[in-house]
Amino acid sequence: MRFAFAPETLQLRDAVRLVLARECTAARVRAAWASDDARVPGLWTHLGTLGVPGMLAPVDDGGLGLTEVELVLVLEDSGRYAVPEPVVDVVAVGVPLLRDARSPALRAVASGERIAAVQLPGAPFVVGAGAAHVLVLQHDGEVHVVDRSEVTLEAHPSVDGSRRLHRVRWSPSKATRLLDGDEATPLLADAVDRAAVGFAAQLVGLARAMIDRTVDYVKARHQFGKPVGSFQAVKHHLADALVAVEMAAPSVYRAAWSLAHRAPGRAVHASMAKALASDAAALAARKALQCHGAIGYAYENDLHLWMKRAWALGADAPWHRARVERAIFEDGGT
Amino acid sequence: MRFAFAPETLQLRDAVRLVLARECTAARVRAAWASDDARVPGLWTHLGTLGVPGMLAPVDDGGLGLTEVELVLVLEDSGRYAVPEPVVDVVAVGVPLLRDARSPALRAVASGERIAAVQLPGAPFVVGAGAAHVLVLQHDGEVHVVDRSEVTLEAHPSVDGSRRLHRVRWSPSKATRLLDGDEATPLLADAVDRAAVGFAAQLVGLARAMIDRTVDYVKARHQFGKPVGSFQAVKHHLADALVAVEMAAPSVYRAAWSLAHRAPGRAVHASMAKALASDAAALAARKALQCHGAIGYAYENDLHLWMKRAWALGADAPWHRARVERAIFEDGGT
Amino acid sequence: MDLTYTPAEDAFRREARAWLEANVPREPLPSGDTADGFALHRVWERRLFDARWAVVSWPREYGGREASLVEWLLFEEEYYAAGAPQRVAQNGIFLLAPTLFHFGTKEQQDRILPRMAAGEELWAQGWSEPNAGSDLAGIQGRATRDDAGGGWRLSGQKAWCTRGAFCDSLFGLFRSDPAAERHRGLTYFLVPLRTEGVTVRPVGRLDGDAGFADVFLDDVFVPDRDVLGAVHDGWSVAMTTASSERGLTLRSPGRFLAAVRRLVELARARDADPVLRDAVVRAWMDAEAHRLYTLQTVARLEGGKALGAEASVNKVFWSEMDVRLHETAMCLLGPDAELAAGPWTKGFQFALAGPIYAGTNEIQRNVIAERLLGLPR
Amino acid sequence: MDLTYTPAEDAFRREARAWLEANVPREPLPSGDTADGFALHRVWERRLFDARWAVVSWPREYGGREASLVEWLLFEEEYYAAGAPQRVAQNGIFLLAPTLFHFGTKEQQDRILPRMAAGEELWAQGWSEPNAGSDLAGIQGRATRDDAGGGWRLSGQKAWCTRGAFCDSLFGLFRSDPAAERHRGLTYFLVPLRTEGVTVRPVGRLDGDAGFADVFLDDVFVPDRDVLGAVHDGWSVAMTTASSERGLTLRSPGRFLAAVRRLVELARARDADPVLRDAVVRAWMDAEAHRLYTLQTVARLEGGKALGAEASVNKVFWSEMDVRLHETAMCLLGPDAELAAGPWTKGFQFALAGPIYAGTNEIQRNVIAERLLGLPR
Repeated sequence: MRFAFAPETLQLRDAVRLVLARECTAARVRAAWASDDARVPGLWTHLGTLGVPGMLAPVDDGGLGLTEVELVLVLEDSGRYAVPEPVVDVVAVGVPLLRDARSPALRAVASGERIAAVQLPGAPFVVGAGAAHVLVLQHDGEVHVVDRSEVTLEAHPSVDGSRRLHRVRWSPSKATRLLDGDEATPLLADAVDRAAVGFAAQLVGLARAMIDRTVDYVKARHQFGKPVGSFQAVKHHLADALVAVEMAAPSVYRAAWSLAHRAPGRAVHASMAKALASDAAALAARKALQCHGAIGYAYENDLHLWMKRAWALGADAPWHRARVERAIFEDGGT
Repeated sequence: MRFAFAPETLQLRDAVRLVLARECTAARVRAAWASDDARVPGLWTHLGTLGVPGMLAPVDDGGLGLTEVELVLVLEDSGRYAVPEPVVDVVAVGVPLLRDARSPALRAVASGERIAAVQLPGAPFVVGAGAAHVLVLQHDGEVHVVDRSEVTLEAHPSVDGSRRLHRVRWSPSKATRLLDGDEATPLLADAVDRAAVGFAAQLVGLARAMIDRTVDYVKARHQFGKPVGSFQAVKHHLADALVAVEMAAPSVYRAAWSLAHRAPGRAVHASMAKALASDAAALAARKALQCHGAIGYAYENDLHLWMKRAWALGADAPWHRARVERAIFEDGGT
Repeated sequence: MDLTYTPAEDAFRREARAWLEANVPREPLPSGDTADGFALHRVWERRLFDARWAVVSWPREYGGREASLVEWLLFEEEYYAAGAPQRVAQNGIFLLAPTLFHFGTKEQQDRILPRMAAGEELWAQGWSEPNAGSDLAGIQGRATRDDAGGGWRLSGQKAWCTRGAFCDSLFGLFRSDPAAERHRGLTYFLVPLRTEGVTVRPVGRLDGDAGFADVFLDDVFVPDRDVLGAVHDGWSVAMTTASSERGLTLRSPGRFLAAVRRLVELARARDADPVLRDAVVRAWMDAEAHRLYTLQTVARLEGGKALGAEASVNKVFWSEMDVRLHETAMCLLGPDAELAAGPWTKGFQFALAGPIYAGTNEIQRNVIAERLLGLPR
Repeated sequence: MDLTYTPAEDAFRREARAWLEANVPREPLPSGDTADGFALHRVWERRLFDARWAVVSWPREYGGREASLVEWLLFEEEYYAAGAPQRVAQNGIFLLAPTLFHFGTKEQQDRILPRMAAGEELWAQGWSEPNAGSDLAGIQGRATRDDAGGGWRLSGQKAWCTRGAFCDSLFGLFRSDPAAERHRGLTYFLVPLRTEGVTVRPVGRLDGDAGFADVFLDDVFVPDRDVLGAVHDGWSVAMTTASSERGLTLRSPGRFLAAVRRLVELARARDADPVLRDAVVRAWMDAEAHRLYTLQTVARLEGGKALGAEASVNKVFWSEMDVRLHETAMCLLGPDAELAAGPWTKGFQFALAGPIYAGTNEIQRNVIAERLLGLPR
């Protein structure tokens, strides 16, 4: 039992963080929200150079051959920097699905050369389909890989300007089918868990960023002749947010480990991670906005770039708690 | 529409309050907890002189012929002064039950001459049976009136030292039967609602007393060279408790009015009152203890005389919320 | 205590309901926090005014019906139940008007109130400044005496002026005596926004609508007749009626009763699980408790008592309730919760402002603790 | 990262489980916070010691097994899962011993630790005084130099000494330099309770048990060998290991894992409705999250990092979790919740102390905000 990331894992995280800090500034995220494709110019190429898209792809397919344990910290940072690209959908869900299905599309997606968009199991929308070359879709329990040119898209704007939601109209065919229903079932179950852990990691990063930004603000903002951050009410708001995030994070890391090692409890671990991270990020958003006051309510303040993502990603917490409940009460826990 | 108590209602409340402030001090409540019968010597006689036991009994039966609207403020004060006698059971539930059943026992109970104990519908225990002359019990949907000498009691100590819980062993007979099942059904339904509103009122009083005591304490207690009550965290704890109590109280008063006027929504109003008052008192107890710190945790501090009653009376809040839920979702609200 | 409505109250309610049924636009208007939407809402305000529904509690001479507070609450219930448009006249009617009734001269009342009620002159509040938010007494905007012109010259910046980009006028405090201490030496001014020296910069809210504005004043002339109350006495002028904002008029129970009714419908439509149904029940009880609390407050006011720090209890409660109510809606919506165009999603963002505006809930809790509970400052 | 237990760890767990299965009393002991119960618990401590389970992480020479922190956590999990008796040796083992290991002389360690581990000398903490609670630096108990006797004379009152009415000795801070400022001039003393000048007054807790004591000291002689660390340096001696109390040892995850398992059983037995089942799920996830958080902390400690203000995060979390967990149990029990003898009702009252002792959660949140987030004091 050793609940600590390996030094190399932290080094990789730090390397990606350097790029994000430089390339994915709040100003560029804001610009991406206002852009046609909700992408930071050049960012995907930079991440591709570091191997991020193919972290879970085998080395033979041009990937890094790593596991969810290494990925989880990178995804956390994708939240910390509010990366607008659908990193979780593609890197944590799409790539391992293509990998496990031995799809010929894997190599180009894993290298970052071709951009994918992935329909998550049960999701009515596909995120980022407009900017994608290739779409991984589901039809009647099957998995299909479809070229962007073969689909039509109906946009449904999200409150989070980086999440370009689309309903996709397309014609499934033998040519597009990657997996039939029997093959797809276990892989889609994995996809559910990977999405849960991926978004949970991102929510932890979002929460940390909101706390950090708010700390900076309340140290600088003065009212009644002293920093707002010296008032006990503000201190306790932010302390509560930090407690929630610090307590959620290890559960997210554990769930990543359980996925990587296909531990029997991985589904419950994934749902627990998602439920806790959703609540922690919602609390951090609430406290961050309250401590900012009206300034945080302005569109021109950057806070909402993180806050809206936290709302968008957190709404399925009840579904995940219900999954944990079934495990505890019906299957006797894990 | 005029949501205000009549001046005479407030005068009666004030008259009772004067007696309670004098006769039912914290020291006497503490002594009652330690006594055999959990009664403050002489208090019931004093309340009898004011007509409290028979507030809901007709004037012709020696009562005051008043309604739940007048009673609710007296019951609130019974919580404020942590009156150990089972006022709600007897005055709010037992007396109107005897009244509506035209029981010959009514007059003596209403005058305070004979002490009653009342089994509330669905309750496994009878409160205060040991000190009673006469017991109002249920058997198989019927209501019986039984002399204390005809029953044996099995004590089950409550966390609240004033609530002497007993399981009662007795033999129902034609002689003891006051109401058969058909007669009893509507009257027991009323009893459920009256108990809910009565305890809700008491909980509001308990909560107010806990807030008041805590305010006094945190003004006097100094740490770090200033009153504990000047710290924002303490202020906000108590402000939250006050908000909850102030918002619960009108719902309790409305429920009392609905009972008095047999309004169609009275069952939902009663349950809503009980749910809100339970939560408010639980919050007030939590905040009061936290603001007292270790001192409030000592048995020799009086706070627990109020706090434990709040716990004892509040545990059925989920049941009441479920009743409101059925009204909203099945019967279309009120 | 009488918790039934009188025949007159019932009749008032029926009349309001009938008018609203006949007149509320079938399709919701575009947001009043956009330029186009604002113009349409101004038309709606006029329509209300013409039918004497704009300011029901005001004197008849200014377009009201001299309705009681209970009747006003009934009107609000019907208004929100009918899904009627947001009130862009709100800040004038509910924030400025009570002060005008209390401190204004007859000339001011006659000149300003009818145009306010008719939607001809719409008002933005100018309380906050960039460095005076919770610490409202930190106001730096200054008023310099202009004896020659018979008035004052205002300079400074007002922030978070609701719909300031579209309104006609602004009310706010300016420092008329720079030597006086914080709460003293302030004067309450009524300032036209379309005049020389005023620059208005729209500021987007969370949802992107330009619901706010920064208002920059550079040597703006205001004649003496547009000083409200006594010179240098602006703080008490503003504070005397501030509690009505927090405690009664700004968010009347009708708004939440209507919201919670929609929430129940949403829960039914989405076949909510028992856990979420319980959250709906809590929201329903809270909205109902708020209604009852308000009726009790109204009876106190009708009985001649003033609304003091109790207003802060009300404000903390409704603002937190509104957030919980909308959080429950977001859970009910699941994957649809993030859709920007959804009314609940808009409403959720708006609810999040509640604990901030009209005095943050941190300030309100201080007020509750210090003024109602008597805790030391 | 490796989240499987090693064969050695598994073996350690199995050995602990087997011993506990064979030795934990079938019937629960009477409360260790009563005189009779305390005596029986002292016997139990001796039994643990004889089997080397009293202080698993300590060096072998003092009765330990030199277990790793992970093994210690496993022992705790098994201990609570087995429903084993409360640890009346706890405050010595978890609060005093870490300080002794860090600051004690070899002579002190050799003399005190084995008797502590064997339950022969049981320790009460003497941190608080009537006027020094949250403001611990407000200590007024004083130590006067007694050169002739080769030691110090202590006078004052210590309050809230857990099981002080039954313990043998007390550790605490006294003001040895009255001229020094608040945190300075304090010295850490080890004080026998059964000696001249000491008066112990039992103080009942919420549940009536005499779980606390006031300890009055009147010119009590303590020899120099019972000063822990340097004279006048008591504050840093006490604080250096205080975070282990808050953050790791005082309430290890095993306690909550066992509690939440019982909660699930209660929910099953009472056929809990979905709303309460959801509350049980939240408690279950919290207990599990706390376990994982603690394992992460342990890995940091094993990696050579110190436990600092993070301990406050842990303390706020477990204490609030414990209250919620027991509140859920009370709801599940319904009308039985008020029965004084019920283990959940006792547990609920005990849980309510969690946000108060070992530094109130208000102080902990200040620490989190100031030391982890860097907010200004």
